[in-house]
Amino acid sequence: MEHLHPLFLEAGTLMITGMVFVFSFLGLLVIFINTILAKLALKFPDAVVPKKSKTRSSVLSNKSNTSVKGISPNIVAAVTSAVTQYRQQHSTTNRTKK
Amino acid sequence: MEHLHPLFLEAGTLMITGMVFVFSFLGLLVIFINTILAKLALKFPDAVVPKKSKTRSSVLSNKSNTSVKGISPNIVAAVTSAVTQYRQQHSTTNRTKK
Amino acid sequence: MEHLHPLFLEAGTLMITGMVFVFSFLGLLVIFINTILAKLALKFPDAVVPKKSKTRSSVLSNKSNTSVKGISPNIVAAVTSAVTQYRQQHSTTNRTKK
Amino acid sequence: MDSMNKLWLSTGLANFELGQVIMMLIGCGLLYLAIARNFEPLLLLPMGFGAILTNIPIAGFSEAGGFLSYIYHGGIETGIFPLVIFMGVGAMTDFGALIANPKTLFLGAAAQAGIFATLFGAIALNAVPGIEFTLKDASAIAIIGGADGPTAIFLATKLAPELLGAIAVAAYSYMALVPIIQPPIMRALTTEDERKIEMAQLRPVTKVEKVVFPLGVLLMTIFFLPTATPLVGMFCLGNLMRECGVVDRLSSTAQNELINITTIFLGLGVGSKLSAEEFLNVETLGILGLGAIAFSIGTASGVLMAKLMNKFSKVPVNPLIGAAGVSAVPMAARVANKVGLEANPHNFLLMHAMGPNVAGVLGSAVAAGILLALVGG
Amino acid sequence: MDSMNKLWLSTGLANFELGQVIMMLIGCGLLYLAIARNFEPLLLLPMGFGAILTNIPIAGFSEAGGFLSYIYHGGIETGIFPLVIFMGVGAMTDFGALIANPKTLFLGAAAQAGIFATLFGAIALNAVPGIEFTLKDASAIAIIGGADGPTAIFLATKLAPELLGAIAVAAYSYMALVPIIQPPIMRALTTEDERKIEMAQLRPVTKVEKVVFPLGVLLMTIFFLPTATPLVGMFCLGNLMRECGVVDRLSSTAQNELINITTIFLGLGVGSKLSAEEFLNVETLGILGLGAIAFSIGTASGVLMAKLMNKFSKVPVNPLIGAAGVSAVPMAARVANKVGLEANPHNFLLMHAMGPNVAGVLGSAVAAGILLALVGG
Amino acid sequence: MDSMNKLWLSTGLANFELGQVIMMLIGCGLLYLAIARNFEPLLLLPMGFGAILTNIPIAGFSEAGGFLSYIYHGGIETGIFPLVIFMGVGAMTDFGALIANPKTLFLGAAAQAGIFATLFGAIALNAVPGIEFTLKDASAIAIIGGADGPTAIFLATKLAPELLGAIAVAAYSYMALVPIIQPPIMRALTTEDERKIEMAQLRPVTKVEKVVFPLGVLLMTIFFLPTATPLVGMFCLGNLMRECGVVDRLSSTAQNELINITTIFLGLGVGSKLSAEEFLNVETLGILGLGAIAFSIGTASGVLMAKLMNKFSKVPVNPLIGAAGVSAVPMAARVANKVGLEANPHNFLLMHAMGPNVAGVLGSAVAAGILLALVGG
Ligand code: NA
Ligand code: NA
Ligand code: NA
Repeated sequence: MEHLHPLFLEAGTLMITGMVFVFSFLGLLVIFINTILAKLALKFPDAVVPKKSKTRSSVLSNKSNTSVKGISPNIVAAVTSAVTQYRQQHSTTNRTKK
Repeated sequence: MEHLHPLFLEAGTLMITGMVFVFSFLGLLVIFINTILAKLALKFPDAVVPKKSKTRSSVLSNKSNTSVKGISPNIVAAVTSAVTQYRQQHSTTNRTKK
Repeated sequence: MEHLHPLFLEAGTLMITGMVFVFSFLGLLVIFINTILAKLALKFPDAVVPKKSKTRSSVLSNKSNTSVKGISPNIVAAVTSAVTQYRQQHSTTNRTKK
Repeated sequence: MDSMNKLWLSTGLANFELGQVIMMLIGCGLLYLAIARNFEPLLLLPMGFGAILTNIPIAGFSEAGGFLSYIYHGGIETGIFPLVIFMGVGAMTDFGALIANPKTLFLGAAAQAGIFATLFGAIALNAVPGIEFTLKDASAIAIIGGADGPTAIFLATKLAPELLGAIAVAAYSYMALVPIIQPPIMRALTTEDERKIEMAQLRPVTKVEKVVFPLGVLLMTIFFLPTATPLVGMFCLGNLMRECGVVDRLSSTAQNELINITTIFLGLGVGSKLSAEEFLNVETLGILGLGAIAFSIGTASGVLMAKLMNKFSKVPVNPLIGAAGVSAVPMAARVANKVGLEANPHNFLLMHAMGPNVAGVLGSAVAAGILLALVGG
Repeated sequence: MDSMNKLWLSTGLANFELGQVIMMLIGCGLLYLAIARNFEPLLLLPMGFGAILTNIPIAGFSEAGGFLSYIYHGGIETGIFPLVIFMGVGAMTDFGALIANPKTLFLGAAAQAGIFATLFGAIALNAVPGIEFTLKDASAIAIIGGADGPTAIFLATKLAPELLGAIAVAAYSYMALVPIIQPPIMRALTTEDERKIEMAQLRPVTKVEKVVFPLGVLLMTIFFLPTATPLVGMFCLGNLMRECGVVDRLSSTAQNELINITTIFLGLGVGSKLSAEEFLNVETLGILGLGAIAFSIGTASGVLMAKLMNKFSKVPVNPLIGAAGVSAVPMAARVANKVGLEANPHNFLLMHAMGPNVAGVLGSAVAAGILLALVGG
Repeated sequence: MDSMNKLWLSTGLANFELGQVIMMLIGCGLLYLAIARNFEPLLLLPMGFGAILTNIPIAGFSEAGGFLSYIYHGGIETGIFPLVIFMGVGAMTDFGALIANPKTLFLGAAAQAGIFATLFGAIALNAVPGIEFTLKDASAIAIIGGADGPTAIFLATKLAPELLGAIAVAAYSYMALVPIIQPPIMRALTTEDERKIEMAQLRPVTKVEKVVFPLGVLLMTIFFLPTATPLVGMFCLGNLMRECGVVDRLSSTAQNELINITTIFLGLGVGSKLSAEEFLNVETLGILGLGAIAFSIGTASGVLMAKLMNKFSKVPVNPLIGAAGVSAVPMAARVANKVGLEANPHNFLLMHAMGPNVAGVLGSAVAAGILLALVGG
């Protein structure tokens, strides 16, 4: 076991150096987030309208300019089922065509 | 033509060996299917609900919990057309954007 | 500056040769289009039915044999929204699954 | 003036050799077959294009440092492209019909007679002056009878790379010609009554069977024919990814983007072997002739095997589906279906023909393995 | 006769060695875990398949000119595949939860104790006869504790390529076992009250923060640990593509087709290192044991760190999310969520656990860089 | 202590050279242009990132065995990446507008004057101390005037690889700046009345024309300029796949996944050539200046050519579309449309401008071929 001594010592040093380094590094990252990113967030806030709903409404307005409210769940179910069917068909076609 | 003789002999042997081997090999595969796979099929039958309809209903239940029955073909046609349009638009967009 | 002379001369020649060649080449292409392609266009005109509408109607006829006319924009809106939602869901799923 | 002269000397017109012109015309012919005749366009289009590019004077596409030389040496000589394609084909293949009716495997086995008969024929062709096929050459040519593109390319690369161009052209052309080659043979060897035979609906196959099947095939190949494991292994990997249900992402990529990307480059790389010195000789004519014979013998053997099986089995088999044993997936199965419908408008053989069809893929991969084992050493 | 003999000599049956059979069984075991148990199937399925292929006698998959040798030398030895995968993982990673609650980075840091303790343990194992781990070996083994596949493969390739197979098997197996390994440790180290702690909803994070974050991480890595920049750099590139909003095409490809293609080949290539001589020895058992210890220590350290932070901070942290610091994205975060729900059915920790979870990815990439810097030279 | 010292010596801080810092700032600048200014982000983002990575001390991204060195030598030096991208661009290009109005080809030809004038200018710059451009260098620089990324990268790799970084930066930057560079020139060279010219609707183009067109272009290139066939050939292959209608799978993959994957690596690889010794010198300033001149001369030539054509033709051409002849697809066509709308709100020039726009792509590929033929030998 004697001959292991120097390796052990190296491993121990490595362990301590490594953990210190990892903590320091990620700690600096905490500071980075709390200072620079925080300032940036204040200076460049996101646009008010959230992205998702913007996309949807723009898609809608391109198509028919009607409101989506008041659509019966029945129709949505039909749509969903149609989409699912379409998808399945589509993927089947894909598979069989070589 | 004389000098071809040995090659011919080799080709003939190859032909017979090959066909015997192919038949044996695929024959073993027949046995494999009729024994092992057959047993496995009995032991691990597929779940009763077929996959496709399961997927569809789960998609539906996530969305609106309504039944799909009784949807007029008119609506399905609308849906299909919308999906087709959507797809075409989408693929067009894809093409023009470089 | 004296030692540049031969390089200059070469560059000048290259400039003239190059422009002449480019014009000749693209000019030949103009002739190619005006003669060969023009003849081909007369000889092999496109089928009368434009591709897009053919695709759509075939998809429809496969499904329900009903006309798409007279579908209220409301339904199309519903469909579009459903498709958008479906897409978003789909892409979200894709992202989170690693 | 000097510059004009240099430019003229660097034109194609000043440097064309006759062989190059002919090969470019052949490349154009392949493009025509692909586009206007829909002959296996996914491979013949890039292949025809590759044939044109490789024969351009001065451009040096296939010389050291040329674009096509990188593709050929990197992807085809190494076997990587055909194997990746085979993985994708495996991911596209549904063995359900085969598992439901395993005796169709014998049809797929019988159709490989096309391969081994052609091997014999290729050696016999040595009697023709100008043709000198070694046993390796003959084996590489024979695999055309397997009616399976990646298998033919893989084997040709290993056994007779200088014939690769001609072999690939023959293999894909005849695969595209299956609807023309097969029906007369099928009709000649069957009676009207035989063609009318309706087959019972196939039993459903469980998921477990479909998952274990590729593993079983691989295991048997490992036991009995390790030289076939590159082909069979990648095919089974693709099929396992398809059926196991837990790696759909990978399966979908293997069936779509990955196989598409590889197909483009495989076609270009194979086309780059269509050079005048390697293609314009009597041997190519011999290969084309042998290919036609191989497809015909394979078709006939499959049909006859089905008739033989009907002599011994209670459950009859429509002998038309035997013709699908040459593989050429899924074209040969469609041909069987079509000829069947002519005899009996209520006879839908497509699903039944898929059994021998995919059996033929395994059969020719096995045959390729045998040839590698016995001739490749 | 001669031909039959040659054919027999080329069968697998005539050439099997015991080690190969065992390794193929291990490959089958990996397939079983992937398919039936859903153990990280995206990698373990191709890896198990690769293990089978590489051990086929005669076929020579991993010998010069073999399919798997091209994959291994071209994609893994060069580091290309793990780095491309890491780019894809970066493109899939949302740092929002981490930026909203930066102190979770300390949890990700603490969990790396699993790595460094294992390094020590691996050296200690040298006391066992038959085991001889150099410091490089020990470092490569230790990275299993990082619970991050591409990082482990990348580091093992650089420091101890002959251990790559065992290390990858251990890393992915334990990542799949996270739902079994972690909960007992998490419960043992926390009180019921601690597990019930609810956390405040995370603040929304702006787009600019998300775009600048990967650049900041890269910059810090460049300043302080250049040896980690291959991993961190590719990860940040993927993340930047995701968040910047102007290259969605590239981001989507990196997250889907490109990562899928690379995963297939990475798995096959890593599997090709599962040869008998390199896997069937006491060292592999040691590696498997050390891996379990690494995951346990990492889990414990994360939980204890959270408890320590609660001593000093007003805003309490549920210590369960500390366990997510080992990474194993997103499995460990889900485990934290599940254990939290057991204690308090209204306690949804998933989003909170994503912070330490992705911090753990950075943490182990940093740890890998340290090991490369100090041991790799 | 020793370990701490070793760790410090392996930090970036201890090893930075000034040149590296500057180049990393330039890389950040490219990222800024890509993300905040939307300057050709698909290429400038990976390129800027590559510039940062390649300049990291110790990490060795571009040294033997480094990630970027594999990409550069494997994909860019071989010409594979630019050619694959060009195939994808071909698959995205619709030649309909060009075929319907073939004389717009002359506009695309005229705009190549930007290239050849710049060649002359580059030689003239040798008068500036610190600048020494050979004829090869000058040719590689001149191609910036072609306003086509892959062409510029391909030619620079063949003629002046040490200038690749600067040339690619200039080419893509100016392509992004087209909306700023072109309008003043367009307005200065045209009268209000000329800008108001409305053009007749384009005739529909048949499928056969679109299929035969790329083959005709290829044939002419083979006859007259084989050195341009790598670029033109791959472009025509992509376009043929698009138009022939029988390989939609391949066409779609070429336009999407394949071009996306290649773009990521092309950008990284080109970025890896942005090293201090090759970029931070007077020559780079010269290249940037020449690039601006090239774009301006190309724009002016296109406009003037259109005015000249109007002198001889009954059917008038709006001279604004001449500016689209520099290519920079589809940005330059949009600019023509926008400037046209300013003069006449009912004047939609977009489709008409697509003719010279795609003609410019062919024109600069031809120009690249000429330069290769006359200077590359
Ligand atoms: Na076959
Ligand atoms: Na980790
Ligand atoms: Na141009």
